[in-house]
Amino acid sequence: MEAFLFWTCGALMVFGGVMMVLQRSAVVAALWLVFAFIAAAGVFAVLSAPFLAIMQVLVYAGAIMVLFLFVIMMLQGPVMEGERRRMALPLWPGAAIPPLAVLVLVGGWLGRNSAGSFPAAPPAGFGSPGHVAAAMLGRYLLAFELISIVLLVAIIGALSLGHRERNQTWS
Amino acid sequence: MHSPVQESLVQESLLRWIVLLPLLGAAINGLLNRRLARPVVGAIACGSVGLSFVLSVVAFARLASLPAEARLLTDIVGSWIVYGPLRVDLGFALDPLSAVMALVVTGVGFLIHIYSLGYMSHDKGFARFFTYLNLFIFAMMTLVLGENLLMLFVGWEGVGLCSYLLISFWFNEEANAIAGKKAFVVNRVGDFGFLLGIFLLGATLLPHLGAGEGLFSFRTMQHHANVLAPAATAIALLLFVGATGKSAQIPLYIWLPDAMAGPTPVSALIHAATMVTAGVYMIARMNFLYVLSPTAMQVVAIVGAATALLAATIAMTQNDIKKVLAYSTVSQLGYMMLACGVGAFAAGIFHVMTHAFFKALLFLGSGSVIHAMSGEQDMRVMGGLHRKLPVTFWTFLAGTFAIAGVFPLAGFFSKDEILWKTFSSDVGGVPLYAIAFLVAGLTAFYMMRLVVLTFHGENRASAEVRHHIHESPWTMTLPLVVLAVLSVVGGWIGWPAFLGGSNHFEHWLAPVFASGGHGAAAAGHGAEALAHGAAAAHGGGHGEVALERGLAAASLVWGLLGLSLGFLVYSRRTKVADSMRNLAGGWPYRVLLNKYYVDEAYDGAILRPGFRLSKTVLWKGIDAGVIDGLLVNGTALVVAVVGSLLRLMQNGLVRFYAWSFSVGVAVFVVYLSLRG
Amino acid sequence: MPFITDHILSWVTFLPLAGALLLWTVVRREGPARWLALGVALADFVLSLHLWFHFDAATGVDQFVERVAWLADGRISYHLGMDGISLMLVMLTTFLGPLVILSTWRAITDRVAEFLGFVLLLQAAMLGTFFARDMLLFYVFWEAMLIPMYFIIGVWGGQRRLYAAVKFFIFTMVGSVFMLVGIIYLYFQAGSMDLAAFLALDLPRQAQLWLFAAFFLAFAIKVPLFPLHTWLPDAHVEAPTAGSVILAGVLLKMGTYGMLRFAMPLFPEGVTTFAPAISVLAVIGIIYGALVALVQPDVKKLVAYSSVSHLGFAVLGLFSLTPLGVAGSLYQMLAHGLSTGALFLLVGVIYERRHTREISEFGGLAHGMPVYATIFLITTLASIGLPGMAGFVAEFMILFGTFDSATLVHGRLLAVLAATGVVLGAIYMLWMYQRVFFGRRDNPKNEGLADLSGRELAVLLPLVLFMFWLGVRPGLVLDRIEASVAHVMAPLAAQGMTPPVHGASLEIPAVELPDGQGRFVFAKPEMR
Amino acid sequence: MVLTLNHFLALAAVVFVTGMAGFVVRRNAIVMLMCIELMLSAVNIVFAAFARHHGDAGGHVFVLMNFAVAAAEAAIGLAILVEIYRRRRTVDVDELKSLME
Repeated sequence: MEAFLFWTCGALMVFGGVMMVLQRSAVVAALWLVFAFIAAAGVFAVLSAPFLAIMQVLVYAGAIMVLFLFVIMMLQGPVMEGERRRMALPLWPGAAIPPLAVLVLVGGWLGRNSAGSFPAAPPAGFGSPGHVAAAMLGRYLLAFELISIVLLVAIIGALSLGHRERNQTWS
Repeated sequence: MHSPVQESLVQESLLRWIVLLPLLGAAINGLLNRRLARPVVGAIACGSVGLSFVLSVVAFARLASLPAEARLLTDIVGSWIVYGPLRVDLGFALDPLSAVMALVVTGVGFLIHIYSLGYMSHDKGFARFFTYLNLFIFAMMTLVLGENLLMLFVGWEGVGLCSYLLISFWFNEEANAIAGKKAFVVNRVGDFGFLLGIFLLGATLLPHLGAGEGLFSFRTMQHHANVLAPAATAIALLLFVGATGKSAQIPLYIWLPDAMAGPTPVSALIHAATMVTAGVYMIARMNFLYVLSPTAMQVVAIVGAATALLAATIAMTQNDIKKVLAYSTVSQLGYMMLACGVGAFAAGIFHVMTHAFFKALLFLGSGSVIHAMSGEQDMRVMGGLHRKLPVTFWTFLAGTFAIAGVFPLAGFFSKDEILWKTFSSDVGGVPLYAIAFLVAGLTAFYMMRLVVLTFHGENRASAEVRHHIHESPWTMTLPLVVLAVLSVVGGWIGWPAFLGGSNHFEHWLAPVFASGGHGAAAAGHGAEALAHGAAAAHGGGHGEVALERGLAAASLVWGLLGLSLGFLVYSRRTKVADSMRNLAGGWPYRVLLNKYYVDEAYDGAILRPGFRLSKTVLWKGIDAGVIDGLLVNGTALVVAVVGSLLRLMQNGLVRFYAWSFSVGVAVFVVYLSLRG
Repeated sequence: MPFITDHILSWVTFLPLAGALLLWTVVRREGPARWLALGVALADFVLSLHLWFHFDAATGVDQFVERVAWLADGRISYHLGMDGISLMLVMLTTFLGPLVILSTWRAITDRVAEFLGFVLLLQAAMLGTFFARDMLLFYVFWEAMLIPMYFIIGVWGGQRRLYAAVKFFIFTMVGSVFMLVGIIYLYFQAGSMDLAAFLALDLPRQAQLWLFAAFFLAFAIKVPLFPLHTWLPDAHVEAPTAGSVILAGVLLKMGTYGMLRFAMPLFPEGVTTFAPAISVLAVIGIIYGALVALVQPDVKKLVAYSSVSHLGFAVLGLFSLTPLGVAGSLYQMLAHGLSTGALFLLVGVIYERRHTREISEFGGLAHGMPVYATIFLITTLASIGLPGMAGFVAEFMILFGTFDSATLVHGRLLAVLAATGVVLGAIYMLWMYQRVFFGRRDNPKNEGLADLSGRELAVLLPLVLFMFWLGVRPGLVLDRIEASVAHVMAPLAAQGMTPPVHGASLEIPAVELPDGQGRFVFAKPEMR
Repeated sequence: MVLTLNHFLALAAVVFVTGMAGFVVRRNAIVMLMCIELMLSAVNIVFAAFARHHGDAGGHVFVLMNFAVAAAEAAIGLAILVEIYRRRRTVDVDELKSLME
């Protein structure tokens, strides 16, 4: 059952990702990404991380992707429909070689080195909100606080970028 | 060793006020400056110094009331530099030696303050002048009354500063400012030696200090004099370098003649009567150290004699009235050094005192002349002033006779004492005596030349200047008269034994200079020399008395001869003067007139190369060239070249960057997989 | 107020930071910004007075200690402390703070709030550096000083400000990086970032040599020691007056402070090995700085090179390895902070009026500006170490300490050479003074210049007062640092770096002494 | 079939490479940002896999951290894009070359 779920979700996630890359329309690409994220939530579930799975759907697929869509809508213009020029054909191999090399090498490495299967069953309550919260607000408190500062800075940054002087109009 | 002295230390809080009153005066005048009326400024300045003089007299009286061997008053105000075993106090001390100096400095200082009231009455910087003058008295009294060598050094630098300020007092003239700077810098060169002497002394003495003893306190040093013996020569010579700066001896005398750029009262006070004698005072103060080193004594004596001769020869040719007096001062300071060098410290100090009287008188007199001549200082355009300036003339004449050593004026006693001590000392002997004797004649000659050119004959000035010639106001003539009286009678307190006197002066100073002898017991030779000198001073045998009388008579005659020769050459037979000038093709005259080209030599040998080195080699060469150019910017250049190569990749295509990034990742993964 | 007094060091350090934040966010208008900055600086000075009056001079151990575990399970902590050495430099910093801000009243008109914020930030970083007793904390403060200074020079500086700022930044950064490597190495050795843990390490000789070199480089660049000084004249010339004053007054002392606090006690082997070479460099710096100062056409550059010379004295005193020399060096830091700080302020005064600093442009200024001339003269004299002023006490102690140093092989020769710096100092300063103030007022542009205003007097008089005060009553400082200096130098004393040889390297008859008895030793003398 | 750590790592690698390739190929800045999100997801899977492998919740915590970082990055990135679009009327990165020296 787990294996089935893994293969399904994994395949859907890769499929979603590839479709996103290939789509010319930004809106459609965003939708494919949402698709991939939901599949990723399934992968989390396979990994006994239910809390992460839920957060992946809520925060990632929900909040962040909505932000993307919102921006895409805001910048309607024809540019958003697609890219005017395709990339020159000779460049494709050059662009594709490094990722493919990475993939081949990583695959090869994984084939040669196996860490073995997972421990039979995770500890009781593993991946539950309580479990994660205990770690996050305990050992990793400082990191937690720091990330809050990162968010704060991001908020201030986004505000100041979006802020316009009163007299200035859309040019 | 002198335990009775130490135990009977008398704390005397009066001393600090002697020093601080002038500072107070300077502070008031300096801060309020133009808000005060001139009479108020004058009253504050003169009053503070006058009061200081009165206090000195009181302190002197208290000192005199003590038994001879216990004559020491101290006033420790507080601690100054205290760190670990190093302890230096802020304090003052009065012993017979500093008492004499204190009286001379405040006394003559007071008279010159009075004189300045008249001399500076029309000057814009009236208040500033008196501020500096008071500040000077403060520094000088710190020097004289300082309880330890470092306090003395404070005063030493302080007087140097005031000298700098007063020489460049009329700073409008670039030359004055340059002269002031020259004085300060040359003195600093001397201080460099002084400071090293202090260090060596401190380092030598430090391991032997007892609890609570001030390291540089004169009492401590005297107490531990035997410890100093091994390093005495080096210390004494280093300190002497300082003295050559302050007391204008070879090779650092060059600043004093230039220092005449300052107002004349300044020349009288600082560059004749007080500050320049600080070096002599310091050596007398450190007598217990100097007697430990016959070598150092020998050097001091030789330098003193050489300076006396050198300056006297230059003085014969100068045309500026103050320059003549300046070289005369250098020459007389040479005498004092000579006295110290031959171990006759009392005689040296005696000459300091009498010289303060008559040289201050001469300078003030010359100031009166310059005042009358509307600022003219060249003697070639003077002449015939004795009719219009009678007071100045007669007092000036008294000073001239005093310096020439005419019996029974002050100069006779002190100069004769030095000559005799030189003659009778091992260190001095006949060669140095011969030089000193020669200088005595030269002195009489050039002083008479000065008097004749200035006061005798017809006036050679322009009509307009001649019209303005007038005798000075009473504020200026009164000090002249007082100083003239002192120049006449001032020497009588040192009336020597061979003429039936009892030399009170030497007896008064005896406790200061005798104690060094005991400490020197280990040093053997030096002590013997001193003992020899002391024995001679106390009369010795009948034969010696006769010899002493004979030599005194000879020097008196020699001095009179110099005077009359000077009078004859410059008043009657001016052709003689011309032919002297043209002697041997005129080059000896030119060499003398140009002061042996010493300034030019220093300039060419030290200053110019120094500047060139600093500018072209150090600054432009090393700083900008090697360090910044080669090392710093060289590194920057490498970075720049690498950067410009990398710049080719900066094509602004974000996707190119992303691509390179992914290449990087691929390479990294290749590396990882190769490692296994 | 236990709330404040219990954490007094943090208050002193972070009050200026709070002021800076206010200036950057809330109080943006020019007038209020100035008053706020001045108020904060004054308040900080008042707070630091608490340190002065409650300081216990009898001990050399850190006082007012604050320590809170910070990172890595407390192996890195927020650890502040203060001994006599820190006290003196902190007082200097907080004392100069208000004066610096007051001096910018007219000089800075562009982006005032930002500028004052940077000044306050700089002050906070400097104070933190003096207080920090945890090496990571120290390093954070140390690097934090760079940023405001970079902006002060780079934004408000003269024409070549960018060049100067970048040069300053790169020079100091290069040194710091090596120090950081050293700190990290020591951290792994000691298992803690605490200074006390570092001090407790017993490092092998080879390691000490390398670490000393790494630390020393960072500090020597900051001092700056010849030949690492070339950033200084550029930085000074381009920096605005306030920047120069802070730079000369406090920032340069970071170098000598760091040597005394860290490089010397941590690596005694390194000290003994390198001290002869370093002291030679110091002496070269003294003479070289003075000679180059002599020929500068620009007043500010002249003063900058004089700093090189003066700080050469400070380094020489430290590496004389005698308590007297070290104390003298500390005294020199204070004296130099006062006199050179005042000199830069004075140069700033004339620059504001004439917009030039070329000596040849001036002449006869004493005519129109008597008060200015007088204060300039006093400051000049303080700078050349006239007895009765602060510089003399410092130079005397340093030179005497060097002269009497038992560990320095050529101590006497070095002292002799260094003493020539005293002579040269008089030459270049007085010559400059003469050319600027004396002579005729030939240049018509120099007519009608206003004398010092009340505000300028208020800035300068406190400095002048302390130049005299420290010259006459050095006990004020010396009593408070003696125990601390002995404490800091204790590791060196343990190394057996005391007496034996009476190094007579000059041709001066050596004095035979009972085995080193009574010479300066590091242990606190029992005499007093 | 038993799932091993390697399965998840392989999946993550494929997803990551997809995102990477997309980032290189696409010119639309918004899509490029989305590719970054995809790569972050791949990383998240690795975190979660190792957490499962070691039975340690630390990995989960860092996945959550990554969410926050991703959110921050998206917010700033998009804000910048909006600003760029206002000025340049385009989000085609090939036309945005002012980063070039």
